[in-house]
Amino acid sequence: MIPPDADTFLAGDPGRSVLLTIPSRMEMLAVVDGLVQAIVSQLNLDEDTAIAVATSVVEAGTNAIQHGHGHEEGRPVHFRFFLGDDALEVWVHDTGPGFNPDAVLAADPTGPEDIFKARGRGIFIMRSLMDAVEFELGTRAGTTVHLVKRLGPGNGSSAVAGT
Amino acid sequence: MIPPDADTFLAGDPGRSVLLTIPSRMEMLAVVDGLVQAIVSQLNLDEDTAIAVATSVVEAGTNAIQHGHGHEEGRPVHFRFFLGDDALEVWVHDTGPGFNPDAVLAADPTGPEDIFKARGRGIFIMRSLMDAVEFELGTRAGTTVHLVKRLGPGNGSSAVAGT
Amino acid sequence: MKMTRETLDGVLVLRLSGQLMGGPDADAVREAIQEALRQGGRKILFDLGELTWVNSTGLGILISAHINASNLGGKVGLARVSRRIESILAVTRLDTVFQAFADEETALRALAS
Amino acid sequence: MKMTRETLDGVLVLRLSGQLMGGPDADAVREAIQEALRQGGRKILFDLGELTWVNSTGLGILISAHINASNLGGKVGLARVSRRIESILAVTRLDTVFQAFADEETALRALAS
Ligand SMILES: Nc1ncnc2c1ncn2[C@@H]1O[C@H](COP(=O)(O)OP(=O)(O)O)[C@@H](O)[C@H]1O
Ligand SMILES: Nc1ncnc2c1ncn2[C@@H]1O[C@H](COP(=O)(O)OP(=O)(O)O)[C@@H](O)[C@H]1O
Repeated sequence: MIPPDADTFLAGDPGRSVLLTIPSRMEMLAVVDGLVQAIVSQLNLDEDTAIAVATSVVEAGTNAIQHGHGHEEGRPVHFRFFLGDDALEVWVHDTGPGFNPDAVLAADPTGPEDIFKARGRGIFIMRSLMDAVEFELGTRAGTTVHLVKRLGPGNGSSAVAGT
Repeated sequence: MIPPDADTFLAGDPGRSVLLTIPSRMEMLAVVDGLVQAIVSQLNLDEDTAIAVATSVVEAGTNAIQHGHGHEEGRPVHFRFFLGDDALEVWVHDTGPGFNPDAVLAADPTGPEDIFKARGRGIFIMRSLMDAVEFELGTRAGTTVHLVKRLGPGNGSSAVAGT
Repeated sequence: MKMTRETLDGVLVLRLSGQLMGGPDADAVREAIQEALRQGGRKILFDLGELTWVNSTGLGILISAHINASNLGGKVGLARVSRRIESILAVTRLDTVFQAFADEETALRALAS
Repeated sequence: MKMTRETLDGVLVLRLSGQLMGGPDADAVREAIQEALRQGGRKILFDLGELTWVNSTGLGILISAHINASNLGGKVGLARVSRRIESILAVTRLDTVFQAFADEETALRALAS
């Protein structure tokens, strides 16, 4: 995902896309979470699904601010939410140096050696709570994490069902 | 305000700017409200100030969707929040036909003849609840409403004070 | 907006939740009220306790209800008005049009009399 | 994150509210715990009842507290863990590291024994 300008917005399904841009300040994650809460409530998602999405989006935002932008607050982090019928998808984009996800994906922070480490859980959490977690690196400057939560029956009806 | 691309974001004070883009669907106003709630809570604003800002942003969004875009859901409505030390400022932008605000500004929907009308209160509400309401028309396609709420003592401390 | 309805002591009680903002919301409310008025009902109570907010288009819905009921000699009351909704009613002076009650019981007693 | 502290039955009770997410939050908690440990305290209870969420950097704060206390033979408990916080603890298996209690009273009884 590239930074959210009007063209990007219109290129997707604009009637179902919500974009958010925040400064790289950790406390802005509470603002992101507020938006996610409103979106999942709008979609009538069940509580576990709502928690999974909110927790994962906050983790992706944490990494963007911390690893992507090194807490340089003037660097914007972009979120795009796609409210599909079958899935809620989120892209989190930073303009940082990127990284090689292979080593991270192989790690298991729940093992006896790693459980007492202070770090290294973010991507594991996203992968545990979401149906798909993909990293888009290299095509444009920066890192994009693409999160997918499939919406089954019981997870609200159509995303466009309205109020 | 032009549509929020990365340049716009960086042109202001990016460490204090939050951008949101939604489809032109009325039920998305609940999503906007969720973001506003998170922002005012982040700024520790008192309840009356929080209500004034949320109510006014929802009114501006209502007009953008309804009058600006005629409920064509694919047309994005853009919100920019500027979290200043002395004021919370919001710009609400649509790409609609614009209008002449003079007649609207002269109207008083609380008079005995108008109080039973179903419409015509949006701008009056914004002007009653905010410290300043300005319309930016003509410089670019569309309408931008600029809302200003000054933050006095008791309205939270510095906007950047954090958690 | 979600709505449930019940008739209590001859008063049509409409309990709204979510946000009231025109469009489909208006149709649902208008339909419920038209039906009650056709059947001879004249008193309507909106319980707003679970409503987060109402915008100016939502206010239009409440006003239409008021006009339709008044034209037939009926009346409309509001119960459990939150601080946020109170604020938009006060600013628009619609607090002078709608009687507001702390809870449904108080409202039903007042409307029934 | 906001924090208040109190010592009850020899247990340092840290009541957190808002969101726990590293950075300045980490410093505040670490400082409170270091001070308690220096003064001979060995038992720490985090009351998370008013905490909306904790992210992975916030989990690091709780883990550091656990390690610092354990190294001195102390222990750390959690009280009033919401469903959202329970979920992140379960996924990371940190629910096997931290004892969780329904409320402060139950926690204080268990930690004091
Ligand atoms: N957006 C990102 N930009 C650059 N590096 C990243 C990004 N996200 C993750 N990483 C790298 O992957 C590692 C593992 O991330 P994660 O599992 O979230 O744990 P943690 O953030 O606690 O280290 C990070 O330490 C970092 O090196
Ligand atoms: N964003 C906008 N684009 C075009 N016209 C607008 C816009 N906002 C307001 N207007 C015009 O100003 C009028 C008054 O607006 P308002 O006070 O909000 O009341 P209402 O929306 O109920 O008519 C509208 O009827 C419309 O003609």
